[in-house]
Amino acid sequence: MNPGDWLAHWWPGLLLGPALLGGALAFVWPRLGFALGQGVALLNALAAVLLVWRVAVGGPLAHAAGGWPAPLGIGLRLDGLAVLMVLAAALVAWAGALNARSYFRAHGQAPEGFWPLWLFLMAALNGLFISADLFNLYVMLELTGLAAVGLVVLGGGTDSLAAALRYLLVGLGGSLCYLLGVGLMYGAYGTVDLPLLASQASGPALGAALALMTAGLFFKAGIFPFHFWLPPAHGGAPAPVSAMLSALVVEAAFYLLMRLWLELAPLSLAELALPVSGVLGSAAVVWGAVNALRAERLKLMIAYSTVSQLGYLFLALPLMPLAGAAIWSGAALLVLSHALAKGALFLGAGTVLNVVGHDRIRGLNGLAQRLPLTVAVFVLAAVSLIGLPPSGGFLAKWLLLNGAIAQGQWWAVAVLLVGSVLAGAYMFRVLGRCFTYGHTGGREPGVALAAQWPAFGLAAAAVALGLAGSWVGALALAGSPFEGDALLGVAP
Amino acid sequence: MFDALGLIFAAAGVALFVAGTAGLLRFPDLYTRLHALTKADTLGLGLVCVGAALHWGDPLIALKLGLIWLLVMASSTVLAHLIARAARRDGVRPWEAE
Amino acid sequence: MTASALDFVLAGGLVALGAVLLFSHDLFRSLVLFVVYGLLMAVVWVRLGAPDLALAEAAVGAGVTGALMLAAWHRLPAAGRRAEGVVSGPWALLSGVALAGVAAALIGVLAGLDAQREGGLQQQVLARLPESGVESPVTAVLLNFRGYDTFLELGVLLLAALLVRLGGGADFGLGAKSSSVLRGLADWLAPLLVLTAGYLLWRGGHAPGGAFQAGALLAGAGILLALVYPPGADGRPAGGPRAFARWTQGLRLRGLLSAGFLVFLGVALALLVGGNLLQYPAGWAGALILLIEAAAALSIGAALLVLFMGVAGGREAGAP
Amino acid sequence: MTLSLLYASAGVLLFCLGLFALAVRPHLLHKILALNVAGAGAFLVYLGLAYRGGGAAADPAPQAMVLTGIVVAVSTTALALALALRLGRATGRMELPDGSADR
Amino acid sequence: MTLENWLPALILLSSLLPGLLIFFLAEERHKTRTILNLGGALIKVALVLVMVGGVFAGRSYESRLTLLPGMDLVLNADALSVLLVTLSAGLWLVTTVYAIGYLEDSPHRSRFFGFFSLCVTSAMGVAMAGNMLTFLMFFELLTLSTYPLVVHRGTPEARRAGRIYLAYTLIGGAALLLGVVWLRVLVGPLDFTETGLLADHAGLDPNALRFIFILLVGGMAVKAALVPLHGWLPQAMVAPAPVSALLHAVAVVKAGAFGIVRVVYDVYGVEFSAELGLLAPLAAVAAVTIVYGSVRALYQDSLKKRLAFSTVSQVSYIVLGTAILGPVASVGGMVHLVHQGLMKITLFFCAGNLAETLGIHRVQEMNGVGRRMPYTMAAFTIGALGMIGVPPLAGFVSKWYLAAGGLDAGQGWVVFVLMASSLLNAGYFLPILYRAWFLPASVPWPRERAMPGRFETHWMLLWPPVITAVLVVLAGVLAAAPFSPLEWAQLIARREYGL
Repeated sequence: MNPGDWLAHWWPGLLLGPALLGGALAFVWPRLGFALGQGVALLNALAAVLLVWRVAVGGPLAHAAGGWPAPLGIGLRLDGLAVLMVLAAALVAWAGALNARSYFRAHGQAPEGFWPLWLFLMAALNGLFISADLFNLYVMLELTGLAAVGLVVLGGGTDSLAAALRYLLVGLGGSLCYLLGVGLMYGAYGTVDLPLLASQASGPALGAALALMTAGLFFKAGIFPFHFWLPPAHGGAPAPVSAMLSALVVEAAFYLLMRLWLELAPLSLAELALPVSGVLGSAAVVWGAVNALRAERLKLMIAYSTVSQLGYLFLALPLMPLAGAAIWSGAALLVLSHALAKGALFLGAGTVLNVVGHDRIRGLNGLAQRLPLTVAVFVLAAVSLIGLPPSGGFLAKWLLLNGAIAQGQWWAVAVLLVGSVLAGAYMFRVLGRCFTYGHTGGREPGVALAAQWPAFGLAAAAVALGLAGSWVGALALAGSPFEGDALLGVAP
Repeated sequence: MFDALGLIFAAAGVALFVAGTAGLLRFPDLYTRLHALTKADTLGLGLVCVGAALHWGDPLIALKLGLIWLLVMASSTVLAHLIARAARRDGVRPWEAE
Repeated sequence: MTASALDFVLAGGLVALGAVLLFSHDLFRSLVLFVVYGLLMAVVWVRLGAPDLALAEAAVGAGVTGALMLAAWHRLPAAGRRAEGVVSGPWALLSGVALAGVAAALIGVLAGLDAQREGGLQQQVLARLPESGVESPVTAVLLNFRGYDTFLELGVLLLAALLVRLGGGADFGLGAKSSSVLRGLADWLAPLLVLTAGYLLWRGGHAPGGAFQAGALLAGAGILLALVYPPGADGRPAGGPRAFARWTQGLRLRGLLSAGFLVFLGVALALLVGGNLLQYPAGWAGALILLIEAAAALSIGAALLVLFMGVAGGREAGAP
Repeated sequence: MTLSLLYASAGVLLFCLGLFALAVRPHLLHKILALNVAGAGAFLVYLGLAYRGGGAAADPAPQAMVLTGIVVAVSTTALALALALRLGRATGRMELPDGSADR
Repeated sequence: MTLENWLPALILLSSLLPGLLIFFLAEERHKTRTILNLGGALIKVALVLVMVGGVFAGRSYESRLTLLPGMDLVLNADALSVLLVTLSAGLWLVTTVYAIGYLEDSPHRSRFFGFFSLCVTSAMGVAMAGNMLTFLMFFELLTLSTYPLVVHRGTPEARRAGRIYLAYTLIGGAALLLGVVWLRVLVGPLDFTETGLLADHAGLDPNALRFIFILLVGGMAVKAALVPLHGWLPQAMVAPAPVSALLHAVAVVKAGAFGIVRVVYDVYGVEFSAELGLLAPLAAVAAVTIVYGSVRALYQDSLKKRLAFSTVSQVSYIVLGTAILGPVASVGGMVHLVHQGLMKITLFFCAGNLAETLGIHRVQEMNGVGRRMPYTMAAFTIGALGMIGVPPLAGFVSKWYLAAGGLDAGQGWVVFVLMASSLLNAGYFLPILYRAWFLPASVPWPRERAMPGRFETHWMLLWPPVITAVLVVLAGVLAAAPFSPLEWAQLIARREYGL
C-alpha cells in the first residue's frame, strides 16, 4: 500500500479522530488538557498539510461513512476547496493553541473547559468542511456553534456572557431555518446528499429550501444586517478564541453557501437570487469598515473588520456563476488569507491586551518600541487585509476585480476599491499610533516570544500566500464546478 | 359479557374523572381541590383500568394495566402530598365556610 | 390519505397552543403550556406513524425540557418572573409581515409538493435492513446507515453537558427540604426506572425504543434521587444509594458522560482498519450496535442529569 | 387536504410563530421557548412529509433525523437556560442588554 | 539558473535581506548595522555595474515568478530600467552614509534602517518591473515602506503628515489597481514593450482606453505630485533629512514620474497616446505644475518646504518631456530623471546639515551661513544653480533638450514655460545664496553642536552632498561622454521611438 492510498482511505479518521479523541480525553482528565491541546493541534496541522499534498497530487477524495453510499449513508468528500479550508483551520488552530499557552499564563492557566472546547471546535470545523450531506452539516453546524458559544463564555464577565447568549440564540435561530430547509429538501427529493440533489433537484421546493438554508447561514455568517451579534462576541472572547471564531467559524457558513449556490442551485435560480447577497455584501463592506474606523477598542475594531471582510465574500457570490474560475479561486484565496490575517490580528491583540493591560486604540502610543514583533504582525496582517501586494489578499482582490470588470459589474468594482481604501484607513489608524514615541522604554521584557511567534507566522503566511497564489488557485478548483476553466481570461 | 362489564367499569371511571374535574374547577381552595383530584386519579383510573382489562381479556395486558394503575396512583398520591405540604408551608390557609 | 376532523382539531390545537404559550403575558402559564405542547406533539407523532418519536418526545421533548424550564423558573431573579410583553415598532411589524409571507409561501410550496412527492429512503432502508444488524428501521438508520450523525449528536450532548456543568458537579442542594414520603417513593421507583431503561434499550433493536429513550429514563431516575436526598457536609448526597453518589461526581461522572462518545469513536476508528468509517463488518453489526447503545444510554442518562442539574442546581453553572 | 399537508402546514405555522416570538419577546425564557416551539414546527414538517398513510410506519430516515434534532434541541435548551440564568443573576433582569455594542 | 535569470532578483535581495536582518538587530549594535547597511549598498552598486555592462553589451536580464497563470512577477533590465536602477543604487549608497551620520544617535535606528532598505528595494523593484503587475506591486510596497519613515519622528505633525500621505497614496493606489486590472481584462498580460504593448491590439474601445489612461496616470500622478495631487509632498518634509532626500530624489516622487514614462512609452506607446489625444492634456498638467510649484516655493520660509515645492515643480519636467511627442523632448525628460535626483538630493543633504549642525530650519536664519559652513553651502550653491539651469551644470542640459524638443514638436509655448520656471527658480534660490554668502550672521546660531573634528560638521554628513554636487557638475560638463546620463537617455529615446 503506497502512502497515497493509505491517506486516501484514512483521511476522515485523520481529520476527526485526534481532535475528537483529544477533546473527550481532555474533558475526562482536565489535567491532560494542555498537553492534548498542543499535541492534537500539531497533529492536525500535519494531517492537513499531508492531505493538501495528497489532494494536490492525486485529486479530490471521497468516503462513504458506514460503508453505505449516498443516499442511504452519509457522503464525505475532500476536494480542493475543502482541503484548503481544513488547512486554514488547522494553521489558525495550531497557532491559537501555541498562543493560548502564554495568553492564559497571565491568568494562571486556561479556564476549565477551554481545551476540550477548542479541540471539539477543530473537529467540528473539519467535519463541516468535508461533509457532503445536508443533515450531517446541520449537526456539524450545531457542534461548531455550541463549541464557539462555550469558548466565548470563557471570556468571563457579564459582557461576554451576554454576547455569548446572543450568539447562541441567533445561531440557534439560524440553525432552525437551515434545518427546515433540509427537511423540505428531503421531503421533496428524498435525499439530503449534495451531489445527488445537484443532479436531481429542481422546482419551487428547491428554491424554498435554498432560501431557508441561506437565511439561516446568513445569520451564522453575520452578514450585514445580521451582523449585530458578531462584534461583541468576537470582541469579547479570549483572544485565541476570537482568532478562531473570526477566522473560521463565520467563514464556514460562507463556505456552505458557496457549496449550496454553486453546486446545488441551477444557474437560473442563482442569477435570480444572488444579487441579494451582493447587495448585503456591499453594505457589509462599507458598514463594517466605517464601524471599524470608529471603534475605540482594538479587538472590537478587528471584529468589525471581520464584518467588512466577510462582505467581500458575499459580494463575490453573485459574480461566481458567470466568471466562475477566477472568482471561485479568488474567493478561496480571500477566505484563506483573511483567515490567516485575522487569526494573526486577534492573537496579536491578545498579546497587547496582556502586556499593556488594555486594548484602547488611543492608548497604544509607542507600541512599536514595546512590542516590535506584534506590531510587525499588525503590519503584515494589514497588508493582506487591505489587499496590498504581494499578499494573498492582493491576489484575491485582483481576481475578484478581474472577474467583476470582465462581467461589467462596476458596482462590485467600486465596492472593492472603496473597501480597500477604508481597510487602509482603519488599519493605519492603529499602526500610526504604534509608531509614535509614546513609550520611552525599550522592548517589553518578559513577553514570551512564544506568544508572538505564532501570530507572526500566520501573518507572514497570509502575505506569502500571494507568492503561492498560482498553486492555491489551481488547488481550489480541483473538484469544483469550474474545474478545468482558465483562471484569468481576456474579455472577448 | 366481559365487554358489557368492561363498559360499565370504564363508564364509572369516566364518571369519577368528570366529577373530579368538576371538583377541581368548583371547589373553593387548594386542599379541597386536591381532594377531588386524587379521587379521580386513584379510583377513577382504577375503574378505567379494570374496564380495559375486561375488554381485552388478556392476563398479560391486565398485568400491565395493573402496573400502570399502581404507578400512577403512587406518584399522584405522593404529588398530592407534596403540593399540600408545600401549600401549608407557604401559609395557604384552608377555606372555612362563612 | 385525507385528514379527518380529529386531525384538524389536533393540528389546529397545536398551533393555537403554540401561539398562546408564546404570546401569553403570564410566564408560568407559558411554561406549563409548553409541557402540554410537548405531550400533544407526542400524540401527533403516534398519529403520523412514528412511535419512536412519540416516546422520545414524551421523555425528552416534554419531560426533560419541561423539567428544565420549570427548574429555570424557580431560579429566576425576582424581577425576571414577569414577562415583559412584546417589542413593538417598525422592525417587529416588518418581521411579522415577512414571516407571515414566508409561512404563506412555504405552505404554497408544500401544497404543490403534495401531489408529486418522491418516495424517500424507506424502500432502501427496508431493503438493507437485514444487513444492518437490527430489526427496527429507525434504529438501523440511527446506528448504522446514518450512525455518523448519531455519533456527532452524542458529541453535541457531551459538549452541552461540559458547558452546563463548567465548574460544578451534579449538585445536591435541592433535596434539602424533600419529604420522607417522596423519599420512600423514590427508593422503589428509581430501580424500576433503571429496569425499564434496560428493557427499552434491549427492545430498541426490533421495536420502538433505544438508547435515547433509555437514557431519558435513566436521567429521570437520577434526577429523582438527586431531588430527594439532602446534601451532606461535602455537598454530596448524605443518604441514598452509595453507588449513585459515587458515580455522579468528579472523574467517574466525566467518564460516564463521555463513555458513549468514546466507545462510539473507538468503534468508528477501529473499523477504519478494515473498511470505512463506522462500517460494521458482516455479522458484527448487531453486537457492536448493542455495545454502542448500552454505553450511549449511560452517557445520555448522565448528560441529561447534568443538564438538569446545571439549570436547577444550587451552584452557579459556568461560574469559575 | 391530505394528512401530510395538514401537519406539515401546521409545522410551518409553528415555525414562523416561533421565529416571530424569538424576535419580539424580550424575556429570555420566552426566547428559549420560542426556539423550542419553532424547532418542533420544523420536526413536524419532516414527519408530515414522511407520512406514508393508513397507519403504516413513517419513513424511518426523517424519524432518525428528528430524533437527532430532539436531542440537539434539549442540549442547546439546557445550555441557553444555564447562560440565561447566569445573566439574570448578574444583571437582575432576564433580558439581553441593549443591542448596541460598546466601542 | 544563469546569472541572466538571477541578477535582477539579486539586486533586490542585496537591500531586502540586510533590511530584514536589521529589523531584528538590537538598537545598540551600531557596528553590525553599519556593516549590513554599507555592505548591502556596496554589493548593490557592484551588481548594478555588472548589469549596466551587460545591458550595454546587449545581454538581457530577466527574473520571472508566476503568481497565477497569466500573472507573472517579472524583473528585467531594459535601457530605461538601467537608468533609474543606476541612479537609485548610487544615491542609496551615498544616502546610507549620510543617514548613518545623521541618525546614529537618535532612537529606533533598527526600525528606521530596516524600512529604509525596504524603501530602496521597492524603488529598485519599480525600476526593474517588467510588467504592470510587478510595477504595481513594488509601487504599493513603496507606499507601505515609506510610511513608517515619514512618521518616524512620532510627533503629532509627523503623524498628520503620515495620514495625509497615506490618504493620497492609498486612493491613488486604488485608481492604479483598477486601471491595471481593467487593462489586464482587455488585453491580457501587460508586459512592458518598447514602442508600446497596445500597438499589437487593434480595435479596442478608445474611450475605455482613455479612461484607463487617466486611472493609471492619475494613480501615479499622486506620487509624482502633479497638481492638484501634490498636497502630501510639502507635508511629508517633516521626515528626517535622509528620508526627504530619498523621497524627493529617487524613491517616491521618482517612482511616480517613472511610472508615467512607462505608461506612455511602454504600455500605450507614445505615438498611440498622441493619437488618442492624451498627451496634450498631460503636457498641460505638467506645465501648470511646473509654474505652480515654483510660485508656491517663492513664498515658503521653511527651507525644506521651499525645497519640497521646488520638487513639485522640477519633477514635472520629466512628465513634460514625456508628454511632448518627439525624441528630443523625451531625452530631456529622461535625462532630468537623473539630473533632478542628483541636484535635489544635494540640496536636501545640505538642508539636513544646516538643521543638524546649526539648528537652521528657516530661510531667514541663513544669513552668513556660508562662512560658517563653506563646503556645505558650496554644494548647496551648485545644486541651486543647477536647478535654475545655469550652464554648464546638469540642469542646463535637461532644460536645453526640453526646449529644443518643444520647438521640434512645434510647441513653442514650452520654451515660455521653461523660461518662466527658470526665472522663478532663480527667484527662490538666489536670495538664499545671497543671504548665505553676502549677509553677515545676524544672531549667534540657534543651536551649535560641539565641533566635530577638523570639518565643519561630521564627515559622514559632509561628504555625501559634496560628492553629489561634484556629480551635478560632471553630468553637465561631461554630458557628451559615453555612459553619461545624456547618452543613456538618447539610447532609450532611440529604442522607444523605434529609430
